[in-house]
Amino acid sequence: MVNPIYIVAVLLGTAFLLGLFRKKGTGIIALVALAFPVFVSASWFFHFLSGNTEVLNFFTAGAKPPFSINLQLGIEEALFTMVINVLGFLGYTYLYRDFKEQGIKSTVLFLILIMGLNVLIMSRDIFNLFVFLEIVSIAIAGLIYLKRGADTAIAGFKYLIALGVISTFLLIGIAFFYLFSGTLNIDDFLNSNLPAVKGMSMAVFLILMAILLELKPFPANGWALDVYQAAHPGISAMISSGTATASIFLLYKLLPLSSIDWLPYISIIGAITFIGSNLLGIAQKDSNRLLGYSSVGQIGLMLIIIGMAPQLGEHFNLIFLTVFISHFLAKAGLFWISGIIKKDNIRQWSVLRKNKLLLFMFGFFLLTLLGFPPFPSFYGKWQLIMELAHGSQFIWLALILAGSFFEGMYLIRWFGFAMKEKDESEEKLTIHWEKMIPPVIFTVFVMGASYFANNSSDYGHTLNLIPIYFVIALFLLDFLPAFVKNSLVIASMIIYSILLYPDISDDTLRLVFAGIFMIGGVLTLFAGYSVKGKREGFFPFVVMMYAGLIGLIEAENLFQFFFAWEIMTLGSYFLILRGKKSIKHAFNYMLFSLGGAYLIFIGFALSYFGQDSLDLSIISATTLPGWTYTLLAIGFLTKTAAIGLHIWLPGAHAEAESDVSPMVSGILLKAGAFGLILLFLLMGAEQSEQHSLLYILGWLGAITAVGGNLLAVFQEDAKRLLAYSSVGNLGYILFALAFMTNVGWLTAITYSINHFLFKTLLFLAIGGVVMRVKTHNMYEMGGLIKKMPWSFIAVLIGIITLAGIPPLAGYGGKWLFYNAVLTKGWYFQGALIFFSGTIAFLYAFKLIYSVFLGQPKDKFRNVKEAPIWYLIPQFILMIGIMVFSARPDLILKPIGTMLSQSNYFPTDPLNWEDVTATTNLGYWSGYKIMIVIGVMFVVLLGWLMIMSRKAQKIKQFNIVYAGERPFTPGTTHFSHNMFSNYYKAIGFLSWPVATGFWNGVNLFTHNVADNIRRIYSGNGQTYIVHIMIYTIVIYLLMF
Amino acid sequence: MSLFTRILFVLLGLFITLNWGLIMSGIIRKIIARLSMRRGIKVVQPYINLIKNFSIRSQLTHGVMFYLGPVFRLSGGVGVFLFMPMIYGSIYWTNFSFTGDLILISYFLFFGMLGMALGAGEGGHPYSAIGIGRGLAQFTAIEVPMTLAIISIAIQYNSLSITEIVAAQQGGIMNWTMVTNPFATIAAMLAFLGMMGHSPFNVVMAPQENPIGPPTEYHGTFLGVLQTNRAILHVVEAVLFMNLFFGGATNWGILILKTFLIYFYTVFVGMVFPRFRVDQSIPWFFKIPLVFGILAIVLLII
Amino acid sequence: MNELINHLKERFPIYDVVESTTGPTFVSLDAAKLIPMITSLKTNHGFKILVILSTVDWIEDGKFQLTYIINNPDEKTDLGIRIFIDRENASMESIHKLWVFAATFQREIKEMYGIDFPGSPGVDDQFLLEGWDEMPPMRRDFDTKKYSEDTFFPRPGRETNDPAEYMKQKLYPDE
Amino acid sequence: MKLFEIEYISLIAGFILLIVGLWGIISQRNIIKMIISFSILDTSVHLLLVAVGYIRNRTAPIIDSSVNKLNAANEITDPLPQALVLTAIVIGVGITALLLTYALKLFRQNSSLEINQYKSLKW
Amino acid sequence: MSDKKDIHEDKFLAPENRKHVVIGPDGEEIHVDPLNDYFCTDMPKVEKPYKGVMEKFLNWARAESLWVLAFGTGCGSIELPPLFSPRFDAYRFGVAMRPTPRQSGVLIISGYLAVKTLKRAIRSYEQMQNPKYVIALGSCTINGGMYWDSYNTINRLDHYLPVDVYIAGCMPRPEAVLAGFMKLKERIKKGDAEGANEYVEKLDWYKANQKKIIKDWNMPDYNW
Repeated sequence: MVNPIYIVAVLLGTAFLLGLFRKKGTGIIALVALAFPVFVSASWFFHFLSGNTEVLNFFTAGAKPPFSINLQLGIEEALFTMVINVLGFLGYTYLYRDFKEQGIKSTVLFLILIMGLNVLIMSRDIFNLFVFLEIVSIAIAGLIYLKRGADTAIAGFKYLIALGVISTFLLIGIAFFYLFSGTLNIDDFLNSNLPAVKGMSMAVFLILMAILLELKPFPANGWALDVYQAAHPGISAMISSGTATASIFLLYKLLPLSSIDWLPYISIIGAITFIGSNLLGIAQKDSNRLLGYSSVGQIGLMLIIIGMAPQLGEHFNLIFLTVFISHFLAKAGLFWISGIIKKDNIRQWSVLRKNKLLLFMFGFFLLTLLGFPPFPSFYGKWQLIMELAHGSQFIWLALILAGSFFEGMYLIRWFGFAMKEKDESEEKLTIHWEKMIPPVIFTVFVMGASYFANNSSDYGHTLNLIPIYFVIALFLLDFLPAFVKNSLVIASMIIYSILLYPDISDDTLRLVFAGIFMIGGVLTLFAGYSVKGKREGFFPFVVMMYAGLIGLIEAENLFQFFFAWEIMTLGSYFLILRGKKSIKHAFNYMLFSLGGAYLIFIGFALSYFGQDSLDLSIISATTLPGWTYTLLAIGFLTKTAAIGLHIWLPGAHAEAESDVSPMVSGILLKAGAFGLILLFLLMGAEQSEQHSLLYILGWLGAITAVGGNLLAVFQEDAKRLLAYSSVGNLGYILFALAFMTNVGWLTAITYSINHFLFKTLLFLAIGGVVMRVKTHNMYEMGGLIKKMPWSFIAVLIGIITLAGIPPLAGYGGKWLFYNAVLTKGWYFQGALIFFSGTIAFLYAFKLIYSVFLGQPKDKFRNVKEAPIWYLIPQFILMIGIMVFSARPDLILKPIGTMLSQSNYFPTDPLNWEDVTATTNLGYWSGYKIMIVIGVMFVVLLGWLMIMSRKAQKIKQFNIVYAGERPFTPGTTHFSHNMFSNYYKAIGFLSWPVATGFWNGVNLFTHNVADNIRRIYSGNGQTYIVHIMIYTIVIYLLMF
Repeated sequence: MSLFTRILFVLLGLFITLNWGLIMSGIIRKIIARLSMRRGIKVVQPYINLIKNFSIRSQLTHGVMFYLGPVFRLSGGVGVFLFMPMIYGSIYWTNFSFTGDLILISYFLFFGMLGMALGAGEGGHPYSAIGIGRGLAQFTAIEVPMTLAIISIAIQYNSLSITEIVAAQQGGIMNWTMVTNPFATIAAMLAFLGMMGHSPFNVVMAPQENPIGPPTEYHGTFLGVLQTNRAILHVVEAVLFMNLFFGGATNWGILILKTFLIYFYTVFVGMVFPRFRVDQSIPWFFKIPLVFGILAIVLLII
Repeated sequence: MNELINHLKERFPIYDVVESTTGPTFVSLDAAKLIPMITSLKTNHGFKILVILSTVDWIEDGKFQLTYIINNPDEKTDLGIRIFIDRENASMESIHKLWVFAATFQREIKEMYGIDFPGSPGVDDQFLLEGWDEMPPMRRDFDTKKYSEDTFFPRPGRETNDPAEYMKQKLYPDE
Repeated sequence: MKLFEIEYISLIAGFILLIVGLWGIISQRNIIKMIISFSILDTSVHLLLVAVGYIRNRTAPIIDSSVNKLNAANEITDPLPQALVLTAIVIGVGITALLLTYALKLFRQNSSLEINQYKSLKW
Repeated sequence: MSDKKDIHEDKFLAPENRKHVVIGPDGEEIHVDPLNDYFCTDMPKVEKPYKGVMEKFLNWARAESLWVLAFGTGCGSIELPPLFSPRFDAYRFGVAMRPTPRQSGVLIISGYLAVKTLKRAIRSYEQMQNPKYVIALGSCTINGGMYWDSYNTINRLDHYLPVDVYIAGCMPRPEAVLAGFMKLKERIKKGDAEGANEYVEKLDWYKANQKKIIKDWNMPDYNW
């Protein structure tokens, strides 16, 4: 094993000797020199990892302290030096070209920087730390000027002045530390057990404060943000990942010096930093500065975790390391990408789309930062939140999630810009290959880290990662043509379903939802065959979404459930984002999903409070039922788009691609319903009655149904109409679930199946139409029945089901509803629900009439029927509707049996006599109704056919028009603002209150962020004042 | 009873219903004429009109849905008849009411509306669509007091089966829902006004401003089918209200008497009140009938 | 009214003032002076309303007479202005900028008399006569009887009687 | 009076200079003056360091003829702070030099040394 | 029957009837010929009546159920509303007003018919279904009446539409109109009122007459 001191020696030596070489070879030599420490630290790290625990202590000048400086290398030091050296090596590779232009000076500084960071981690001498801190600062201050310009110069100046003041604190602290302890060696001090004196704590305060200030806590961090913004992104990467890592480790190392308990304060500082800088990030437009804010925020999170270390116990390592490594890898990667594309405004990052790999890495790193599964920090955050809840640190939990939410807000928006904002730049993106290597390697590292995080997480082994691997495989196979990938995905989903079947075949409820998810998935994927070309970046996310959905079914513990939930959210977000005008809507979707997911997260955490297992059943045993259930319910309601939380849905569903809309509307929404079912099932009727939660949810469901349907009536956009209809239908499901009776649940499940069938059908049919006519506006269509008869039939069947008209399946839902309402006694809510049912009739008519009937438009004289691949799933769904209409007992009987045999809802079940369902109120025989109506219809049709067999076929303008003739089809088609009189009557109910409210919240957040960030006046002296005030405030807080 | 016998009786019942429907409308128009000092139409005029319409020699069609619209419409009317128990206490005149209950009927009413809407939509005439838009909009408001009344009855009799509801009302006028649950009756009868589409709720057809509304393009046989349906549906709807609120009927005579009175009530109101616009009629339904409907439920709950 | 006429006389070359106790006062004017005068009347004298714009065909003089009747709603007075234009290639300045609806009058006059009003909106559009391609029918040199007989299949055996004579014959055949 | 002992005097002087330096950094608008203030600040810390390390009645930690080698530990002051000061001075000089470089760059680019003028990076 | 080509070279062709090009959703050009694309260009056929008792019965029904298109062409239209007042009560004869030609069987030309109105009357007539009847009201429809020498009012309606019953007068009073209805009923019951078929049989002649005066034809030859 090479003694780590050689790291210092080699780097320093190279730095000095570089001047001797000719200019040409210096880069290579420096690279080799930088590779050496990687090798050394890595070899030590693996040495320790393989079981050696003996910490290596070594001394400069061969003497023991205090006469020499001792360095220490344990597993922690080895790990941190390793990551820093890797960063150094890759960072140098990245900056190779820039350094070459600058000559050896910068290279020297860089080598010194890496050396300094190494020593910072290993050294156990406080003054030595000071010295190397200064060396690092000087090196960075020099490197900042790598990018010439006034901005850079003033940033460097501010940086130096601020660090000068901070180092003054540190030095004074060291002086007094020495005065009171007589030693500068950490180990000596720790071993000496000196009595605590006030002066001593003051000295330690100054030292720790200086280190903390080095970590750029909010709000005393203006100087650092300026540097992030102005410096070369390659250097910013070093600052953000490298020095921050060293400083964090320094803090960790020096914390034991203090006699008083710093940990709570560090947590507080961390929390303020985390929330503050993430909040300010919301208002930020400059990409590098935004990364700076994010960087600072992540460090805040790490500080929180460090401060929480005692509560976290054995999990501290996992939590801290995952969060740390996510930040380390992702932030460096993002800065590097920023350096490649050279765009300041986050809106201009759309230029990323010119390079698929860059775009991929950008998304990858953002998700890593956000802590989505399966990225490492997901495991860390999960563990952190769970442990916090376990230790009843609820406020912290809320703070952390609030900060994460703010972070999500700007990162997702940024990603949206990159994916969808108009790319106005003309020039080609010039990419040097050596600049691509480091981010690529870090991407691989993230994957590796994810793997390790998964393995070392307590619950990671319970996860079923096969779908995730499949997603990765699809990413790698993205070069294949779309139909190959489509077949692959369909085949895999079928196989997976077959494999899954035995596991869930005994749980009918799960089986139904698995059926909806998987059958629906396969059917909607059929529509994808109509897309030509490669359809890059579609299939991985489809699989991701379905993996999440099926994960929900499979989940046995909270972790699996949440993992699946997040995966599903992520996949669907990307799918929605693919739509043409979806940038805003996808953002809204993700924001609400994120908020909802965090509420679910808290809910899970709260139910974990006071319990030992993570099994799903702990929800029922929660000690905080009110909070848990409310939070979980709101979380799931976000997904089902209950009124008030629905504003993301219409846009997201309407602007998605034609074959994505049925996925997200017909299928994905059921995830929320499934969550609610699971929740209600677990919490049980008695628990919830106490909190009148169900009662509120019932009303909420009814109001959602009315609101969603009413809003749908006034839409002109066909897909938006269907989307609002989904809101309404999910309201029914919520309402029915809230009954908590046998029939009520049957109703909910019937509705879930029905909604899946007809909404998927309608979205596919309308999607096919939209695909042909290239517009969403219904009033622009019209008379398409002659061009698209099959789509028309599909929509007809769909709306008959939707409106609940016998004999189709929708009626079953209505009948069950009446029985449930009457049994439960929620008459007025029930009346609201039925009112909304009639409203549904309005938009159903508007949909079918405006699109298919009325006057055909000139523009669409030549449109063809929707692609066959759209029609096939429609036929299957229609057959499904017919079968479910004629024989509802096939599905409802087993579910009813399950509901009544289990101990959930034993009373008042639905009785089946042959094919007739009866309750103590009424009866319903779908089979016989179907036959009666079918026979009658056929007879009457035949009669009329005979009566008017000679009818003359006439064309669109052969209508009576008071002796006149119509002018144009457009002005003869009565469609736009069709229900204006209805709007006059009760349109006030559809005023966009919720949208206004959320816009207000959004505006408020932005304004707050925008006003707070004005403390960063740009004046270097203000920043110094910040630092001093901050120090004084912390001092006053502590003493 | 064998299926064949049942079908036979169903067809017979349908025949009676159709004839009664035609005659009833003739009688009522005759009465109206006499009220306004006219001789008025012949009582058999509806028959003549029907024959005339079926005897029209030429037909036009705008497309498949134009064709299917009347079929849907008539299926709606006949279907409601099929699911309706006509005569209480008789196994012969219960039709196919064993397949579904009150809810089935109240939702099957939509079937015909849908057919009409689609057929008229296919016609391509803007007035048709305007009429349908108005009709549907008004219907949503009508449905609210109607639903409340149905819920109220279902609470009262603890059943959704029409046969059981009729059974509970037997034994004298004091047992009728009209007496035992007056508020539900008022709410439902006000809703019934809207359902029948007479003035003041006939803005759907409003000939003066919106030439006859949905059936603007229908003629000949198609119109004949629609008229047939109208005759059947008016009787069946009256039978529905009779069964729910007025004690049902134990023989055809009582059925004829009661349906006549119920139908006459709507026409009578229509003679007295002028026409509402849609944006007036909807708020109206949300005011008075809604209050009665809520009262009907609240009183039962208390 | 007299004041107004006097005032007008000072400013515009009006002639042929015909005053009436029952109807409007008529004045005649050169066609070229019409626009200034009518503008002045509208803006300064409260004649806010154009009542009618009508035409007379003086075929003997080879002139068209255009009559503008304007109304002062405050004083409840009317004023008629007559102008004469040549029958050949008859054309007059449009007043649609003063009264938008004057365009309708002018459109009708164009159709019926063939007097052009350049710039008047829609002046060439069909008004009452769809697909008319003959001489404008209200011109006195258009023989409407002949046109009718040529076009509309006159029913043979139709007699035309002087109503007075005819009724006298019918009622008092003895006289 | 203990207060007038040399170490206290230097200690107090150090603190006064510290305040002066900080005040200068905050209040002076001119970049050069800020750098000078920084130097003062730097010096103040050095003074503090030395004052902390001083032990009364002892001599400088230079082992030469005036100090008994065997008894050196009792005769000389603590050598460590002084060594630290040396290092600190070096670093201070380094930072000051870098600051001046930046000042020079700024002046060359914008012909101004007013810190108020450089506010393009903010928020 | 004139060639279609003539229609399109017609200088009176309305702008909305000119051939034009629209851009389809995929950017392709779509040529629209309104008169052929918007309107059915088929010609009507003679609908043969049944024979014997059946036709008699149907004719009785038709005669007893006369649905009149509410279409007033001239001053006579003011004489029609009183028909349905208690004093005259045309309902008792099975006469009723319908607002749409599709459902009407009787077209009353109520007075003078300007060329412009004739066009609308022809359209409405052609939109009615076979069997259909025309009652011409007032002298103007017979020989032009007081408008006999007008440049714009037709003189003989039977050159343009097959008239079943003329009712003379200027204007005829409602009693006369009722008498006219009686006359029409007689004709129908006798089986004489086959104006619809007559119109189809002599379509060329009718069309030639119509087109002679309607110079801006602007519609398909037969308005379904």
